[in-house]
Amino acid sequence: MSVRTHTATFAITLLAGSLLATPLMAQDKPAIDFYGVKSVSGAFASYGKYAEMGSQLAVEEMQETLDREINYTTLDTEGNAGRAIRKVQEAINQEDARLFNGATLSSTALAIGKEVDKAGGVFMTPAGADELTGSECNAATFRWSVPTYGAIRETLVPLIEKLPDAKRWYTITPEYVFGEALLQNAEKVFEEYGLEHVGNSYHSLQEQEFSGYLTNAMSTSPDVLVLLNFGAQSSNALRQARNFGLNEQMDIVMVWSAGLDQLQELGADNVEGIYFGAQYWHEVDTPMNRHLVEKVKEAYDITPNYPLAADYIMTRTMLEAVDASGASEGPELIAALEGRTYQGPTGEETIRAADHQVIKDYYLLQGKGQAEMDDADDFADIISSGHSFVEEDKSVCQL
Amino acid sequence: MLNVYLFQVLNGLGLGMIYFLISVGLTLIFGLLNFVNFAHGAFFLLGSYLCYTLVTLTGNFWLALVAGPLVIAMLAWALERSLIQRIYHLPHTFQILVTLGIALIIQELSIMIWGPVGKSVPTPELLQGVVRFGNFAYPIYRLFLIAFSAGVAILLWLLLERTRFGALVRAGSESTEMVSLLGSNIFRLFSITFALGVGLAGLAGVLSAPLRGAHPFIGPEVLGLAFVVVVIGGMGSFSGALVAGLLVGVVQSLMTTLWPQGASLMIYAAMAVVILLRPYGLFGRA
Amino acid sequence: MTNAHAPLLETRRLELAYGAFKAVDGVDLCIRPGTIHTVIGPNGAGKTSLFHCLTGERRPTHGSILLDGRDITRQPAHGRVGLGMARSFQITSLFQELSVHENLRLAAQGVDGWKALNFWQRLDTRKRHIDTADEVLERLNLTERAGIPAGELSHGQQRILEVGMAICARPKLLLLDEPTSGMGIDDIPTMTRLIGELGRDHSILLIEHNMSIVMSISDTITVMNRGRVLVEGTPDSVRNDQRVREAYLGEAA
Amino acid sequence: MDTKTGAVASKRNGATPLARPGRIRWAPGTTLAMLVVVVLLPVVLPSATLATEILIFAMAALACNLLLGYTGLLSFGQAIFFGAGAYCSALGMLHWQLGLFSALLLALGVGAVLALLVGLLCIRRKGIYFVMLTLALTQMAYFLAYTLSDWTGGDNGLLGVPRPPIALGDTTLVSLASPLAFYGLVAVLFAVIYIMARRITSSPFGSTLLAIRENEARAAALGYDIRLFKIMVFVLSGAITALAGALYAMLLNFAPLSNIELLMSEQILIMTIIGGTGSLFGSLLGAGSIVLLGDILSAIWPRWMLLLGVALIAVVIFMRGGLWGGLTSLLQRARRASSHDKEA
Repeated sequence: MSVRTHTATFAITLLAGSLLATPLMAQDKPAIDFYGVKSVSGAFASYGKYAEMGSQLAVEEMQETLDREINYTTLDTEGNAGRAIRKVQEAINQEDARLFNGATLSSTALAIGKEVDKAGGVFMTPAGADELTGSECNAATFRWSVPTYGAIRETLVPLIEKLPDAKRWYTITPEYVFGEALLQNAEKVFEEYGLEHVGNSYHSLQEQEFSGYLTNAMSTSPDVLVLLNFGAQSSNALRQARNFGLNEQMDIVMVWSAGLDQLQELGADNVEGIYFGAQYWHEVDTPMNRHLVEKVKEAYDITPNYPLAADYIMTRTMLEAVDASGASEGPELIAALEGRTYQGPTGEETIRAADHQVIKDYYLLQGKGQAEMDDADDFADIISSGHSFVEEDKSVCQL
Repeated sequence: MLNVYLFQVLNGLGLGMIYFLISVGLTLIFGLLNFVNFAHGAFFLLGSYLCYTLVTLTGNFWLALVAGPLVIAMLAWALERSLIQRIYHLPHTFQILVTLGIALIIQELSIMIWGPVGKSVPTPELLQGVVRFGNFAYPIYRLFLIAFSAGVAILLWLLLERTRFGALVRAGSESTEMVSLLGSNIFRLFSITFALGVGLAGLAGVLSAPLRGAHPFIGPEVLGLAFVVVVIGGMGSFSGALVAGLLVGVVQSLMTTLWPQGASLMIYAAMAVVILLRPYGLFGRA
Repeated sequence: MTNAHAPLLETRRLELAYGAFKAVDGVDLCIRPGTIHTVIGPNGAGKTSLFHCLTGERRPTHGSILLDGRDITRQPAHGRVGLGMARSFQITSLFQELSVHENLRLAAQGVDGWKALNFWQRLDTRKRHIDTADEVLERLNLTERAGIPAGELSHGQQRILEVGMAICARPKLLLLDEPTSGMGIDDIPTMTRLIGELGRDHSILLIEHNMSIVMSISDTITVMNRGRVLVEGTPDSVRNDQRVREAYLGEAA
Repeated sequence: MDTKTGAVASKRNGATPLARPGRIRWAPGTTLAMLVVVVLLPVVLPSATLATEILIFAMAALACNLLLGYTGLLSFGQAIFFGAGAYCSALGMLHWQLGLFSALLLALGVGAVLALLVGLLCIRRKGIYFVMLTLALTQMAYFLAYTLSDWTGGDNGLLGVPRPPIALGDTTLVSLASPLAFYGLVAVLFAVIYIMARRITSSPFGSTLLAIRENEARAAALGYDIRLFKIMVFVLSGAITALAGALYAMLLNFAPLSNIELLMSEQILIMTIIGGTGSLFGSLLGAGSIVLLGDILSAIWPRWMLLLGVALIAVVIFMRGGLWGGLTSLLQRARRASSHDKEA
């Protein structure tokens, strides 16, 4: 909570117009100024709230292990891409900020990446756009989340193996760049395994009513319904699919689920029997994840979810790299991050030098019923995990 | 095997009944009070959340169905008495501002109370399951919604056409002076209508909860849809809301098969065209 | 000047129909320059509909309107001002929040047509409009109240200002729609005097209910009933006309 | 009978505009105050970037004010022009290598043309139907921008928007890379537009807009071609808003889809209204206070937008002139009190 107070004082110093930084130099090494870009207010608060918890926890922990002061500042995006970029620019210009983590929205993350790159800093993000480590990649930008390629392969391929009789697959896709990327990857998988892609429904980014699309799906009598949308849209699509009894006629998989918070939102009844692809699951058995679950329980009395875990490990990794390299900006820090292998919540994670993509596992979960749940958050079992990435030399990004 | 288009039309009619329910309160309030309620979507949101809380606490959807709209209507009544009554006489601009303010407050309060992540409400046990037609299935809950909405429509029609209250409301939509000439307490009539209209938004929210859950940022989308329906049907027209609701539902449903990308663009384009060519809607009075 | 015998305003077989109902049904009206011409008739006789056709608020369904021999049937309301017509409203219609002086100045500026689109000069460079406003203020006896918002005038004064705004355009023809409507008994003589005075410089078409005013100031009276012209003549001839009495009695019964 | 008089009284209130600018006067006072604010803003605020954002939104609010405060047109269409200005200038710079001023001129032109089209459609309707029409058109513009993702970048936004220097031919005169330099450009443009707008609002044209706001039927009866005036003010407002959008894209080096969302229209409207409709200086106050409020409060209390809701209601109920109205009435009261003292 001391971080929060610092944020408040930060704001007040802003108000007073004081340009003086106020770090306390406790040790001889210079303090690290670290910035979290979080959607705390406005839309997307559901993500920012937990991401903020993750970064704060990481900062508190690292404060104890590192013998230098860490000044953590939250930049609230107010759910607004423009506001977010302006605040990042401001931090860069006024406070020489170079270390950034966060940004939920792809558009925000892409634009921040460019700003931070210009300033010679480092930015690590969990956002979903493949362009981050693809066509729009740059030296400053690192991405923790698995791209659409891996997300599709790590959910569909194990599912195909698990359901040998499932030949007919139907997809529901939000009509924009991200959805399109998921769809193309899925189509490749269907082709590769000789499966029939019996149809696809596009929908707009504001759609919340899926009965029409589900009707389209029903008309093709598929074996598996693949939901390629995310967030509130995938929740509603799933709720309504259950409503239409589709889960009794076919298997349903939500490729890009948000993980625990979405399963909590849906509730055990909706989740039962459904397959979910996830970037993180709190029941993963790795040393770092056991540590994280314990710490989060202690600090916030909740189970860590994806935004929390993602921003925790990114903050932590960046701070460790700063400490190890002794540099807090520019080429040295980037070099320290490139190729870095560390213990992450998904096990051993590696930052690939070629495109700054973190190589980590993606999970296929299956929801279980209320009766089988061991605790309130035990919504699903891990069916499979693994990593698939476009090979380095085939990546669009060549740094 | 049933034709997919035929089924989309049927599904669209079902959807249309829900749209009618979403928008009828808005049109009622506009008709009598000449008042534009930009907080309509926010009250819908509140209805969904109340449904969630009541179902979680009591496990009884039917209780939520009765209590949720009632609580919201009471809230609306209090709001009308304390705030809205002061701005009836102001131009629409001010009404829009005040109700936008109310919508923002409700949205932020909802996040404070229920958190930023959405909530789900289970379908009541009695209404779980589907009816199958060949390849197609239709949820029993949605069938219930259609029947219920039709019931609400009939009750509202009876209320407006067959009761003294309805006569007053209808007279009031013609001219405010007429009602004051009738010598009735016009302010009480206003309060009741406002509470009724907002209560209907809450009712729609409660009924939608098992379909869409409750989500803090759903307000503007619902408001936009309600405006489309109300404008196409004719602002203030009861039967217009019904027909336009069904029309929008069917068109949207068919569009999901024909040209899904354009579905949202289409309905707003339709709204613009109706305002330009038939400003009082397909069923409004000039 | 215009030929004294040629009509200033003429309507030919003017008709305004709402569906099957003809609010104005083939009216021929002829207003000679320099006269006060009053239109009376029982409620629903079509006076107001006729007035709306003349001002341009309603497009007649048939027939034509000529001002100074020029066909203005299709001119929009704002276009008729520049041709020399100005009107007052039955229900006071002022710029409530603007000052009395500004109300009149805007009225004077309105005749300028396109020149009002001037967005670069300051108001005081257009002295003519300010002078007109000052003059009319004087004439209306409102000079002392020039600075206050029009909405704060007494009801009677608002009615006076209402008529005053119409004369700022220096029109050839003034169309006055029930100028005394809603006025208190004490204010009516002032209005009567004002209209009488205006009649010296302008031609006036007046719609009025108050018979004592009508009879005292009109040069010509047209009596309408059921959308048609019933009688037209001097005040005396109209007063004694049997058909007029029947029309009004019919209304009373 | 009581209700009847009540109805008359309420009718009178019904015509009450948001603010009362009262008589139009040449008021050098606020122009001077504006210049002082513009000069002091980057000094007082922690960053020139923040100051730039404030002025850009003040520009958009000012344009909105011409419609709402001066002509009485509540339009939810401002985002169309803001977004189009951002996209067009950005695309012009990216694809045709346009320079700074050509890009800004392009934005002005596109804004004016779009506003002409939107205006021609919308002014055919009045009151709530006008509002609904602008709302529908904004939604359509949003879906269009989102669908044309090859041009606009869709949901990802248009990335890498340049901020060209002030140049003469190929020689760079002033680089705008530093936040302060860019602030300088925005400040000069804002001041020019403010003074122009001040001049326009106190011209015969401006006085006619007020007349239209007050009473459209009467203004028409006085000989004014209402449609012409409304379209003119639409074009003016659209061009300025598009310029603000273009500057915003240059500030962020980025044109997000949110520029053209209904929410952007709402935001601009809220700034205009809280600042004070019918007062150009109010627009500066409104934009400044909302941007700063977000900056300060969001760090302390994530649910700060609740206060915006409260403020909107409070403005309508208690302080229809917004911040500017509140400020002037305070000043008046103080002046009255001091003259009272002298008399005593």
